[in-house]
Amino acid sequence: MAVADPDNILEHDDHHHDPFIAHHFESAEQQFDSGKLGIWIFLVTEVLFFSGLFVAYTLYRIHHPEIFQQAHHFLDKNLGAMNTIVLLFSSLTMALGVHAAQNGDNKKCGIYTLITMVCAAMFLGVKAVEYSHKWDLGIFVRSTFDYAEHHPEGISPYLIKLSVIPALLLVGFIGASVFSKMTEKDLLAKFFGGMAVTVGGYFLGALVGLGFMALTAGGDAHASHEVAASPLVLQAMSIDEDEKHDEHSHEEGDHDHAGDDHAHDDHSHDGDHGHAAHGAAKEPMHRDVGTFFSIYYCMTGLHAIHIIAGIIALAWVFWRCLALHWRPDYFGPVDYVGLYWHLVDLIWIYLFPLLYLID
Amino acid sequence: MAGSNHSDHPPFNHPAPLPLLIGVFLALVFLTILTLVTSNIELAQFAFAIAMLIATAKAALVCAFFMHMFWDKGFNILFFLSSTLFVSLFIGVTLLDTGAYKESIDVFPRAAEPAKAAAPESPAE
Amino acid sequence: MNWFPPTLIAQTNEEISKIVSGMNNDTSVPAHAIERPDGTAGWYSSEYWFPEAASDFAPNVDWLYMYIFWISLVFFAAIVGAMVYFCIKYRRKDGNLDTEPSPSHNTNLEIAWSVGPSILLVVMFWYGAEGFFNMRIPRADSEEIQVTASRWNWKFTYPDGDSSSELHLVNGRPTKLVMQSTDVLHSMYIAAFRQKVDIVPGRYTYAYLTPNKEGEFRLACTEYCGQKHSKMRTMVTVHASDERRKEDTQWIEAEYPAWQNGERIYKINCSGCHNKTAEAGTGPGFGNLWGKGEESLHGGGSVKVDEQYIYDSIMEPGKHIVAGYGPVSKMNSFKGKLTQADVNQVIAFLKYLDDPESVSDKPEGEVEKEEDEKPTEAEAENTST
Amino acid sequence: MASAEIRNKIFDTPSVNYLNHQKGWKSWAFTLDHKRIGIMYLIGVTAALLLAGVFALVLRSHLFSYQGAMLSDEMYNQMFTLHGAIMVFSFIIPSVPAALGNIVLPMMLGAKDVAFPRMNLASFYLWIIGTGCLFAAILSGRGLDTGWTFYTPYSIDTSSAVIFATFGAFVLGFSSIFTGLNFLVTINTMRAPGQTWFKLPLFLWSLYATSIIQVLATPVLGITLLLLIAERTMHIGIFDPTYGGDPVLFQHFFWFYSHPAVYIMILPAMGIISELISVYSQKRIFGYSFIAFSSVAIALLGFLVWGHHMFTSGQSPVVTLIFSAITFTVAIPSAVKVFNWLATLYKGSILLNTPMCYALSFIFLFGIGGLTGLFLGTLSVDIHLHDTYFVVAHFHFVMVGGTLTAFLGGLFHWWPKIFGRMYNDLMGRVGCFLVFAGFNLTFFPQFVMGSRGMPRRYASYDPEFQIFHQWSTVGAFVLGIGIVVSFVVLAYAAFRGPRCGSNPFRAASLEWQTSSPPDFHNFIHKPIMTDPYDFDSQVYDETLDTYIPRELADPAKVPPRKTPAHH
Repeated sequence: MAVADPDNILEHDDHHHDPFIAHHFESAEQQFDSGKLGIWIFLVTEVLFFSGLFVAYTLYRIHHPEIFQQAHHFLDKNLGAMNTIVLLFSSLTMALGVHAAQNGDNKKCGIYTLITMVCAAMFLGVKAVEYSHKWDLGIFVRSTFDYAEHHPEGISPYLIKLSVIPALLLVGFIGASVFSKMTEKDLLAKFFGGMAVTVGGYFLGALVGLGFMALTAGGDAHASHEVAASPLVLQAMSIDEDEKHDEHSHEEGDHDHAGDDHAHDDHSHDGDHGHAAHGAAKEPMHRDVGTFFSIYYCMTGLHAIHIIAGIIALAWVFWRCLALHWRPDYFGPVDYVGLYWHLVDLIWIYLFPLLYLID
Repeated sequence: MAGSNHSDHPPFNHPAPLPLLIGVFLALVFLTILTLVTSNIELAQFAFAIAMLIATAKAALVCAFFMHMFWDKGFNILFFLSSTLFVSLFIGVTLLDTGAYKESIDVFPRAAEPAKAAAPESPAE
Repeated sequence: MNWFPPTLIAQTNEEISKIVSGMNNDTSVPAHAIERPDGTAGWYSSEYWFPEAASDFAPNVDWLYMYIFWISLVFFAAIVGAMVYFCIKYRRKDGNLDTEPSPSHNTNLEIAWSVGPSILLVVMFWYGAEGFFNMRIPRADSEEIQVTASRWNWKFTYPDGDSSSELHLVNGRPTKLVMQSTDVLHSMYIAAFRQKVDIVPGRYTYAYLTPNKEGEFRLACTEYCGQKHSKMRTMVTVHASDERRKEDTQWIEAEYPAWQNGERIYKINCSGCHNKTAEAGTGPGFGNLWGKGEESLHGGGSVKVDEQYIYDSIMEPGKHIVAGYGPVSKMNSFKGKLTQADVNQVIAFLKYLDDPESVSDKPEGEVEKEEDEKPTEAEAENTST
Repeated sequence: MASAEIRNKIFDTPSVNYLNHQKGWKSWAFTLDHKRIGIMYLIGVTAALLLAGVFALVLRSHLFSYQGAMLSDEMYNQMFTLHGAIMVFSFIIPSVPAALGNIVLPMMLGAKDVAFPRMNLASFYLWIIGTGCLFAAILSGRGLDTGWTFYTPYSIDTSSAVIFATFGAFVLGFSSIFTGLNFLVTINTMRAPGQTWFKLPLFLWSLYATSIIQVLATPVLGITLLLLIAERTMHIGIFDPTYGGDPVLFQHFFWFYSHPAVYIMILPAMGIISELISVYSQKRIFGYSFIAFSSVAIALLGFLVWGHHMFTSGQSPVVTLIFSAITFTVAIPSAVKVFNWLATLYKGSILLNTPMCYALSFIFLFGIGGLTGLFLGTLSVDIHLHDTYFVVAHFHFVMVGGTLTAFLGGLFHWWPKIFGRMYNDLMGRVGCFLVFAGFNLTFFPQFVMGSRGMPRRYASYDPEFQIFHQWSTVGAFVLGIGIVVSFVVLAYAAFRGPRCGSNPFRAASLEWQTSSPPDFHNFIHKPIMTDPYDFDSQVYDETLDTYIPRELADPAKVPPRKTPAHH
């Protein structure tokens, strides 16, 4: 039992001598444990945040396997696998960065953090190529889904639009770096230089993505929908479609209650042939293929937003590496950002087979 | 390296051995290639299960070693893993329910959709 | 109060069994277990808490409600009684903070008051689930009535193809309502039947019921559906027999003049947004529409109010948008839902609203008959000459 | 042992405390002190309560006549939506945890602050932004008329400012997550030495359970609202039936959050009641571990019952059955709490001052709210009562009769600690009586109406219900006056009340072991770890005119222990 004596009167003013231990914590360990538990709880909220999309995915996949079958032909699994490896590599460098910080090696930590950021930006570059290619083909979300078979030439206008902000950032960071160098702010110069390299990673990714697509497409045809366009697959699709339609009308018959003329009319007018306009040779796609892409864009889009947030957090870690903040008893923030980054990777580990590898 | 100055470290600092991290990365790359290869083989109904199994193995590796769960406090692990329980609850019950009334949606004659051009606009925003 | 739900008693009582199963068409006076005595019931009986019961499962619901009510009341009285007693007995006297010693935990007691009430809860759950499944299980030989809910109208379509804006049922006949919505969520609630099912756009939902009492009952929408949600109410009429239903309603179109048929179509389809008067609702009022001659349009210009304008407005609501309602038409097209003949009847109704004298009061069938008969007379004349 | 000088230094009202150690609006706006953030939250949620309360009075006045007395249908719809949305998202959810919990929680742990003070401040500003967005929906002139549940497809279709409001609710969700995360970490890692889990006050157990729900359920609300915004702007076809989506799926998403959210609202209130009942009967709480675990049980079971909001929605019968069954199991831990509170009163020394009056009102009103839940959990009865005024009355009994009364009770209990001044107890009790009487008058007739089939969210209704609505309207005004009286009493006390000692009620939890109002760092002396329900550990000190821990008291004057220290 504590006993009241003058020694037990806390003198708060003398208490926080260490700038890296907040005044309300008793020790570095308590601070670290709090942060660690905090970030784990935050990751739990992230998992549940994504869970809504996984629910939507699971429901539509189980209830409408046919639309997923059709839709996944538009996704290039090799490109996806490559992106997966880029992200896994960034996870490795992140882990190495944490390792360096735990040993108080700020320089190594900085280098690893930078590599992680570059990989993250590369991932976004590849993703931008994938997105813009789909938009070229008219593959949007459900309500605006308007797939048209054609072979877009040259660089997609969508890709150029997507690249405007990275380009501006690149120029801005290079300028800021040069300016800082000139005004002899070495730390800032290094920081902005690192950020410029990071943004450069985006363009590297975009180039790799474009090159990859050109290579695997083998000339004029586009890999992603070459499969879809091959006669065999189309035939399979049309059979699917007819079967579904027959079954549909059959059930309709059972449930077609006397007196419900309107329902009947509606059905005969608006069959599943929303895309019949694209020509008879090409059997129409299921009208709900767009739903797959709604889910695809929501999932990958939200993931991309998390990557961008991750880059910002990593930039902060990078800055503190340059300022030599990390010590063996104070490396928490690197660890926390690292955990977040691994979670982003973890989610992609599931998104990749769920979206790209459907058979 | 990690071992040499370990004694200087405060009790909450557990650097993971470097060879282990690199080994884990190689295993992850291997599993990624494996899942890609298996997806090209016709495995019918097992394809999905295998893909998910491989993904879970990868996730386990990332969690255990990259995220230091292997060395972490039991409570943190419990808390994080409990989230999967809630996600599966969410997915499971919703699936059970929507599966039961799916038929009443399938038989419903769907009305014509609004014209595509009008769709991207938000309604009267 | 009965100690068992009416269905359980019914198993031992042939007479009630007949009534509850809802097959007893001949009973002119519904004689189910609980009769509402003219609002004179005390708060302790279900008649005080409930509207009159007019379907076969209503007595079950009422019984279960009262069962829970009494259990709750006993528990509540015990809790509040103990609370008040302790507060008086052990109130602080003269600022004395000392308390008599007493145990601060007792596992047996805790288990007792956890498990004890659970048993009562199991009973509630069991009978509740049983009653619920009775409401959800289709009955053999049900009459199927299509229900179409749209903001803010009801349309009931009967097996012979006729439709009305009120629901007409036959006493004792099991009925299956096949429900669909054209826009947002609605919910069909008939308090007297204790039945309520949501109507979900994009799919069918079903409600089963067997009325066992003649009379008029209220039907309301209970899922919030927008501006006039509270006006989305109509009546249910339970008729003694199928014949009586036909006589009472006389839905055969030919027996009405065109404008009255038009009014019926208006009630089902248009009244949610368009008032009979000139007053604007969600859409323009119909009161002075026909007499107006011209309607000024959103974005300038005007259009002549004639048959073509009415037809266009019904089939392609976006074509002419009346000034003050733009820029996007919120109205759905009735293409495929109304026929040319239906539109003509609506036009007749609009003309009637403008000037009742201007339209024919003869039933449509008779008008046609007259037209049909004339040539025959002429033929007769021809043959005679 | 402790000299009188040291005692004075620790317990006497300090001239410099957290309220006045820094001055100027910046010292408040950028403060990281949990007590100041708590007070700002308190002002914020009270403003939200009063505003949404005014909406409620307008609604009730409108319903005085069966045709609707003063509003157009459209205005009525907007009014009940904003009443619901602001009450739920801006008031009830943050009321007890973020306002009271923020002030009390670190002190109960003997800590200087919450684990992440910056995140705590961010939580408050997110609350401001989120509430601002809800207001923006009003000020934009288009209002919000979807009901607080944002059900699709109406929320996709309506022309009101849905995106503003959903964004507001989304941001408020993050505010709530931040608070929950902070509390979980603080309780886990920052307990005073010797404060084991079973020496935590029960208020902290309930806040812990609440926080678990906040971090697990609220993210689902976030993604639901984002999907709703995407659906409204781009029509992604997940919830919109026009594009093959499923509106019932939205309800699953929404209630996966919003049912647990109901327990975010009521659990902290139950925690307050556990504190009040034991302190004001000076009796060790009965069945500590049962109350503690029942909080956790309620939190976890709360995730398994969301489908009971969807019994009539077209949900499948099997799922309906499962949800009904689990719903009944939630009743048991709630009942356990009530029985334990009663057992605590037994042989106590019961002081019927304002906080205790609120606590007793809570037991009465929550009793009705909980028991009427049984009617709604029972399937066949719920089919009749669903979406009627019975439901309206039921959840108001739980949320107003439960949470609001407990919130007010908690305010009166901790007010002397927060401001170092005592309120006028008589006026406090008058306010409590008005709240209690007005509340019952408002909502009891609604049970009758609902049972008789009066649907909710109706701007006009059948004349036969008019008399009940009129009683209800009268009651609402009495309730409103009661709430205003209570807040006036509190506000007057905060500025003009007589000074009070550090522990005027002889409570034993750690927050009372510092001066009132506390120092900026909460404690200038390491608090002495005592059992929070061992009131004999506190003894009266005449010079300070307050209760202080036995260990610090003048040994010559310490009376002998009446109960063993460790029970």
